[in-house]
Amino acid sequence: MTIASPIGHPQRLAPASDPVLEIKNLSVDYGYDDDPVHVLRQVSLTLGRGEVLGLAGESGCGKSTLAYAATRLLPPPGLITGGEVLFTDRSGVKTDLLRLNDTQLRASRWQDMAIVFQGAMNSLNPVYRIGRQIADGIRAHEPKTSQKEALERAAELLDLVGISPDRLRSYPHELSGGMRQRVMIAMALALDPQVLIMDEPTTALDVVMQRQIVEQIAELRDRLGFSVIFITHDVSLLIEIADRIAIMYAGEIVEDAAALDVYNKPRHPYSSALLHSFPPLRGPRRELIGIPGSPPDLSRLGGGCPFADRCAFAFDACSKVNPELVFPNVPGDDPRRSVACLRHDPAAVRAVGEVPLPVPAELSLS
Amino acid sequence: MTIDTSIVEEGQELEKPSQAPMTGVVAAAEGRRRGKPRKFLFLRNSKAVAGMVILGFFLLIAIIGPWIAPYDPSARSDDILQPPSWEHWFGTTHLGQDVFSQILVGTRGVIVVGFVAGILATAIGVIVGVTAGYIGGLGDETLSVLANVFLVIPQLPLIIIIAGQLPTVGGVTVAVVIAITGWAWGARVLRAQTLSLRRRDFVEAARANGERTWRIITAEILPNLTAIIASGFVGTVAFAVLSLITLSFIGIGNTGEWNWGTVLYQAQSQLALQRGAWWWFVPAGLCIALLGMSLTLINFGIDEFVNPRLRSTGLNARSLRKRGIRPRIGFTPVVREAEETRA
Amino acid sequence: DTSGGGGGTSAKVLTIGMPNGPQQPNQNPLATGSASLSLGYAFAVYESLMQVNEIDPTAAPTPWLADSVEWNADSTQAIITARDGVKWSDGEDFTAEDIAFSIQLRKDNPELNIDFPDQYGDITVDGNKVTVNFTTGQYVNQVKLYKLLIVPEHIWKGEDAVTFSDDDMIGTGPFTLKSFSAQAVTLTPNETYWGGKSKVGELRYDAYNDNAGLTTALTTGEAQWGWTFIPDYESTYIAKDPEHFNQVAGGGFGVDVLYLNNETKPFNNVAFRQALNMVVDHADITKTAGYGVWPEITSVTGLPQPSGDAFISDEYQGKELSVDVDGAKKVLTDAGYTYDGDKLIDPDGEAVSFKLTNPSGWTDYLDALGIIAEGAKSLGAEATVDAIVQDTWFNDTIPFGNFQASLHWTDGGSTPWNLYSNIMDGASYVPLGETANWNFGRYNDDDVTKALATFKSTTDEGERQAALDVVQQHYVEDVPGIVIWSRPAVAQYSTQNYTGFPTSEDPYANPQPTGPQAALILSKLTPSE
Amino acid sequence: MRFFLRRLGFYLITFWAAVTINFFIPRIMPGDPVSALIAKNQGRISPDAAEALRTLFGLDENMSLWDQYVQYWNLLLHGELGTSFAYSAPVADVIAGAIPWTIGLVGIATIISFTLGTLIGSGIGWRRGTWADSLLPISTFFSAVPYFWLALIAISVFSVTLGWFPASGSYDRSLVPSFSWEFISSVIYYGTLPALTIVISSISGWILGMRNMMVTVSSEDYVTVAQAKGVSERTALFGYSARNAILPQVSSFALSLGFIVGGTLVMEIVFSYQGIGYYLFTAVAAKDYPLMQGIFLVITVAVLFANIVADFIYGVLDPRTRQEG
Amino acid sequence: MSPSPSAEPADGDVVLQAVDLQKHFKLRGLNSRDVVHAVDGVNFELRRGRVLALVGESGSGKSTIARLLAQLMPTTGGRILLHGEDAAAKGRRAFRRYVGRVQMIFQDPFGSLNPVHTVRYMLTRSLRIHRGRLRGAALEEALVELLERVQLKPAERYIDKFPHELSGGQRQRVAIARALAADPEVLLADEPISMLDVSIRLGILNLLQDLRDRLHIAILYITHDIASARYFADRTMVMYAGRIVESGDSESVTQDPKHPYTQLLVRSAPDPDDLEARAHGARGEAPSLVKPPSGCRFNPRCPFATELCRTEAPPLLPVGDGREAACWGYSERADRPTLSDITEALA
Ligand SMILES: Nc1ncnc2c1ncn2[C@@H]1O[C@H](COP(=O)(O)OP(=O)(O)OP(=O)(O)O)[C@@H](O)[C@H]1O
Ligand SMILES: Nc1ncnc2c1ncn2[C@@H]1O[C@H](COP(=O)(O)OP(=O)(O)OP(=O)(O)O)[C@@H](O)[C@H]1O
Ligand SMILES: [Mg+2]
Ligand SMILES: [Mg+2]
Repeated sequence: MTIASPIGHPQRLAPASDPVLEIKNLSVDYGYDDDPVHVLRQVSLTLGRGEVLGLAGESGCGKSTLAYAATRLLPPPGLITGGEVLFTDRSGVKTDLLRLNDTQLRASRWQDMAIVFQGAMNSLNPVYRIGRQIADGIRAHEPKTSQKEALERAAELLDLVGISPDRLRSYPHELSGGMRQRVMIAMALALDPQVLIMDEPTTALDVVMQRQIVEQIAELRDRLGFSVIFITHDVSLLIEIADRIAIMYAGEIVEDAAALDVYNKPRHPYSSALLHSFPPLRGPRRELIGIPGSPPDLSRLGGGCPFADRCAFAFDACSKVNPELVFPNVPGDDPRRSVACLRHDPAAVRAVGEVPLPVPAELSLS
Repeated sequence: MTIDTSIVEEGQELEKPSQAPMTGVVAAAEGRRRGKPRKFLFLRNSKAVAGMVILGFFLLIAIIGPWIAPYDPSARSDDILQPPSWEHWFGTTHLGQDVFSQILVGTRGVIVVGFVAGILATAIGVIVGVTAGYIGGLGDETLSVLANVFLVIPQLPLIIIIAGQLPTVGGVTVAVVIAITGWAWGARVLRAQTLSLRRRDFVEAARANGERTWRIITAEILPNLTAIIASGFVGTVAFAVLSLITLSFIGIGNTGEWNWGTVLYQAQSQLALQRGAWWWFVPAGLCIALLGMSLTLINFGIDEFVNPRLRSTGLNARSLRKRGIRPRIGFTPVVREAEETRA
Repeated sequence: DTSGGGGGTSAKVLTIGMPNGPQQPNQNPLATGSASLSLGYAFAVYESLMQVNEIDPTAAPTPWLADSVEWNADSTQAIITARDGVKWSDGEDFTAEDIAFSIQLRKDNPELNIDFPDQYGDITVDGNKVTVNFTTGQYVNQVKLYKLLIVPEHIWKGEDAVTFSDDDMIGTGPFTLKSFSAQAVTLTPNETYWGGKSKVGELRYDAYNDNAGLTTALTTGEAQWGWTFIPDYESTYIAKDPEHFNQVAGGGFGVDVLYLNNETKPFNNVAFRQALNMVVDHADITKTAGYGVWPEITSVTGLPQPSGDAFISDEYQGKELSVDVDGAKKVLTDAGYTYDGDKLIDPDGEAVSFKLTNPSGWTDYLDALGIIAEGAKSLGAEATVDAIVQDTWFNDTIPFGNFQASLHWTDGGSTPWNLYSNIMDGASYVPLGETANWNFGRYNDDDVTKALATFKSTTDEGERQAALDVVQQHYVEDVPGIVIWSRPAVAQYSTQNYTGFPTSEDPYANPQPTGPQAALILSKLTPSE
Repeated sequence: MRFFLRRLGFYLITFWAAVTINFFIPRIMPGDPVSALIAKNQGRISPDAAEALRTLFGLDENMSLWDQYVQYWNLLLHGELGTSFAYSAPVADVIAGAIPWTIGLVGIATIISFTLGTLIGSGIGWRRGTWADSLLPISTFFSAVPYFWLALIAISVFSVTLGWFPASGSYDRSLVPSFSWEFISSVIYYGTLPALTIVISSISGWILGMRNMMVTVSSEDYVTVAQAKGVSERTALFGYSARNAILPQVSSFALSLGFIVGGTLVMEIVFSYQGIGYYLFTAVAAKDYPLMQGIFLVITVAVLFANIVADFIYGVLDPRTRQEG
Repeated sequence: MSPSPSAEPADGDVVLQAVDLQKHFKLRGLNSRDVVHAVDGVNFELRRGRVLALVGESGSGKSTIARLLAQLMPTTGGRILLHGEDAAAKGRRAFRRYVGRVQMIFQDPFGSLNPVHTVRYMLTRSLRIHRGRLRGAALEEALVELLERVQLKPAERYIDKFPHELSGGQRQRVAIARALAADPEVLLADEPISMLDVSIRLGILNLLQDLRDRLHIAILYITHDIASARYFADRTMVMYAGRIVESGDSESVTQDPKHPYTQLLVRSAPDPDDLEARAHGARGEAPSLVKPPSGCRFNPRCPFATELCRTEAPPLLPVGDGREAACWGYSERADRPTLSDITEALA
């Protein structure tokens, strides 16, 4: 697989071993009028089979939008203006989710790809018992299943996430936040999907509960072998649980690499700064820098790198060209990682008539 | 009537979807995020604008109506029961009175009653609602039961009964009666909103900073209720107009002052319907409907202003369809028109 | 005496509409407000002693349940002879006892005696004769006795006549009750009716909620007989089916009069009253405000014609009302009024202005007031129409004299006595601020009072006319009030199913279905081809 | 349970308030009803009768207001509403004759209107940005039209001009009320136009309310989750969106009943429909206090009852209300 | 006990003290005897120029403590001492004096600034309340000074803005500026950074740190992020279900937690540097505060709990240098539970 290979850039990125979901050049606008906000601009992302892919970034950078757009669940006035979302099923057949009609899409949902939303609180229909809500999903895809069978399955699923099956007859408001989140996970697993998208599934929970849920997911993945896209702005959590992390900034992916690589050897100034924004709980107190300024307004992006204003390593070219994802300009890096920074892309800098600067030491740790 | 839905009963403070606790300025901020200027955002709402234009028109008529009326509305002429013509735009009555002039002159009565009732009812509603919401406890319980009682008791029959018994029934009397019976809705909504505002951090912050109670209510809470107060006001005006006209139509509170209800009453008692004099009752009815519609539209505007989810998708259905966009929940449209714009 | 008998009874229904709203199942023909009186079917089931032609009060009454009624000289005793061969619809015989019983009911229950002030003395029966004594002379009230409905003693005895709901309606009349519902009451012919079985196969009394509802029903032919004020009836009603639809006006002495408050400004000045009288455009009022339904008053005496023709004093025979602004102004200036520009200034130096007060919603009255106000304006007086709450008008304005000018009706009756007495009888005079029963304008003239008393009690024709002359003279010269139009009984009917109704050519009875005359009219109806 | 107890308490209070308002209406008005009655009958009522009337209405001057109040309650609780002046019949009978018609007409029309309006509103709210949106301005217009005016127009078009429907009445007058098909079909025929009028002028409120709720609810996560689950469009629409959006509709249904009843009363007058509205109107015009009071009480109780029903339905529909404190 | 005006108070002096603080909320409704035991028997001191962190999971009563200290609600037991004097403010004047010394910052900068007022209005109000009628140039100067103190420079750019025109971090700075207008001795910061983006959290913490150092304000820092407590606070207190379970200097509390709950907390927080030391298999949730568990409130979730823990509530026991933990494991009692490593105990 090629990731948006820029003209004149020689490096090729190695394909993911066995992709289950490939998002290619996905663009999303908000607003149907003449002046839409381009929230996602040609975002590409690949999820390998069985992989946990973390998606991190500041609030408003488009993480949820990406998740919703990939499943075509973006509410109005969201509009997908381009790209592909290729899903590879177990037998290797690829389908572009963006080209399915409603019936096909409906059939594919939950079977192939399930999603757990940001607020579990609001993800459950307040007026139905949770058993029924799980059964609904099952019966929508297996109409032959009787309600009773579906409820039995639901009971098993609850058991799977560690909730006593007699909770089937509870209403959502009778459950605690953690339980609700588990119910959502159980529901997502009902049809044994291959991809699970989780949008901040633990943000509203305490650390202890968060730990419990995260462990549950990890364990289930080991058992069932699905892939996960895990969205959060808690980078340290991602480093723990994700195999690979994609860092988003202002509607674009700025860095995509193995989890520990991101943590130990960030290549993008934003990743680096982000990692230096939270204090460590244990170990030596390290120096914290933080990021000056605040994220840009997506409706007022200029032509250059959106991070340029806040970047310690910005130079003239950064205001002229928006960098694309390229293989980092650091010798010995994992060939599967990519970064969108002009410091790593001398070709693009030259293309606008500027002189490339070398990769600073902070961004070339090894 | 637009019924705000969210607040069912004081006992249940459930997470209700509609209770987007947004206030004018926050909503404006919502607009700004989209890169629009903040000021006059309300006026960017086409519904609100349409409503304001119609209402403005009637307000203008209310002011200048008696001067621009071509005839004395009570003056008889020999053109008896004439259909609309150049001399009499809306035709004439059984006495040869000019219906157009009657409507023009009658606008003032309608508007005055509507606004007086609206202002009074809103004032009562604000006082009761905000007090109840802010003080809480027993006082709150008492006031909200009072409001609820007034809500459940059928208003129009009560208004008819009270107005029917009064020795003199001028427009202002009717307005007062309407206000006395019609404040409860606003009070209820305001109470709920105050209750939620009271728990907001900025109110707590003002308290923690040592602000006086009256200042907290007037400077911190009330400005955040503007949209709701406005919408309550507009709703009450609409209700008052309807009530006044109903009263006039059944011959109560109809003391020779011209208003649209009086015109309808005359038309009905002179059997305009049976005599085929459609011009006699159609214009007044249309005016009522238009005025009511303008008020409803303004309220829509306020609703959409406060609750951005209600805002329209920005384009009308036809142009969306032309672009192949079918806005739906759960099936995001895919339109590849922008495909080539970026390299 | 009737044209009953012979001919077949048609199966068609005669529908009678009344605008009185849905009814409660109360058939009591004596208690005001009962369904049978409200819709009027009491008059098809129960009958009165004599038929009086209200259109022509001078005509002799037609015997009905009474063969005859004889009065003593000072009208304090009536001897009633009961008709023979009449049966109640349950088969019982009708006797003089029933008459006595029915009158006794009125005497015992003042509530039932609202039309005929309680002046009954002893009531005795002797064979088929009933003697009714009165405490005062009843010359002007004779007709009221004739109109009393007679109910069967054997049914009513022991019942509380006021609250009795009389579900079976046993009467002597041409019809019996078939079914009752709040909206409609059906009657079928009385097989054993003494006048012969009616040719009208079925009567249905329909209750409409209001005039508009009834008018619609009349114009669509859904209701075939009724009475209501139909504005512009020619085009609204008759034009819809000119062949069958008719509107007839009866006669009588009922009028509407503009009461002028004789004790307050500006009407305490007789000159101003006279002047106003001279500028009231009766023709316009009749045509515009009354749509020509209420006949115009032309005689200066205020008497409606033709019923009043016989009573107009010689002096005023042929004298007609006309608008004379200049003449009126002259009357005013002669009396010391002056003009400031167009403005009329009274002798005290104040500008003349007054209010014409009536309940809002009484549109014909208000329209008439508007026209009168225009007349006043032509004199330079500032006149405004003040529409007030009906209740205030009833409770406060009218009885206490809290008005300057206001329209009100007068009682009918078979002589002009009620008309004049109601307007100007000193016997009804009470000071301003006290409750007046009539004479709301507080006119008080001893001559008039005496003359009216004489007219009421004397039996001498000449003396009576002489008294009336006095009254008329004062009416014309003092203008205690202004009669604006006569208000005769008006009815609409369709000859679609039945003919034989009173017409303007043959006004044999008050044409309305709600009155004792209904039995008479029903007896004359025959199915149309 | 607590919820229902609270509501019950509230209803009792409201009932008490309605009765008390009722008690005071004739008493706070200038003049007393008996004098009004006497004045209107000009000398036909004897002073004795007047005294009797005063006692009947508890207007006895020798009685303290409190005693009158107690007596009023006493009478009420025994189902005694007094005697109507205008109809000289027990108020209870008058009302009993009228109320089935009003409930039949207004009740059925309102339920139809609510059901239809809610359905249409769901559709419009669900399908935003389609042609259905153009229904909104029309709805706004009709929601602003007074009932009685629409009734006038309906009569003028459908009865007078086209002659399709009768202009007045509740059933064919030639029929005797019975449970025959003929009678019932006549009632339906006569009720069609009034019912249509009520439906048309009240439906917009439901459409608009439901539409707004649908729009709001549709953007809730659980609806998106339903779509993500791939449930059928019908399930997502009715089971998830409308099912939640209807909750506020139900509570506003109860609340707006008073409003609707008020509007339809006047409409009854226009249609000469023999319901409670007509009686209220005549009672007011005739200052028939007992009838007026009785009708107002009955309307209030009916609205209260409808509220209880709506509350109950709400409780059934929304499990959260059943939550223990 | 009030500080003598001559002697400049030194850092570390106790400014505000909570003694046996207790707050029980009455539940509305029929069973009005039920109460929420939101805060029970809490003791601590806030010292001049020092930051005390209060850490605990959601619903453990942290905000309630802050509100009690700000006197936004009455206590149901215990006392609040300001410079050793009972601070229960009676009357408006006393209350104003008190809030002039004890100011509060709220969690949600979106919520704590009234959207209808400009920055200028909010700061002016605060200045007027606490510093009397400032006008004209003096007012302007004070405003600029306040904004610069919270590093909103140049002040003119921010002074006439509405809250929604500011970013989250800027908003929180305005909120802090408003509190500083009173020249407080104590700042109660209720989760001041939890609603902010990761990238700007640090800026606020650094600002607070700066205030502590320059203005010698005593700060109560409430958070559920124990790592930030370590970074910012001098001392840390851990709360569980309305009670303090552990306190001590931040470094040792985070590096060597004593109470099983603190251990669980520390072991549960994600920490990329130490992927192994994670607590696995923890179960259970925070207890109901209406009917809290008898004895130690943590006992239902505690792997070491014994009968003693279920029956008697442990007092805070000294567990080292200036450290305390409310766990029977550190007592001398014979029936005390035996503690071991929580990670192993749970696994
Ligand atoms: N309906 C909308 N109209 C316009 N812009 C929108 C709309 N919804 C979201 N946005 C914008 O899209 C951008 C991306 O939003 P998104 O919800 O995807 O962010 P996120 O990364 O998930 O943030 P968070 O961490 O807060 O969940 C934001 O800048 C937001 O302001
Ligand atoms: N006004 C109140 N009435 C009743 N209970 C309350 C009230 N305020 C708080 N509580 C309860 O007191 C307990 C402590 O609440 P508090 O807000 O102090 O927790 P917190 O630790 O600040 O939680 P968070 O981290 O979520 O802010 C909670 O169980 C809460 O439900
Ligand atoms: Mg998100
Ligand atoms: Mg808190």
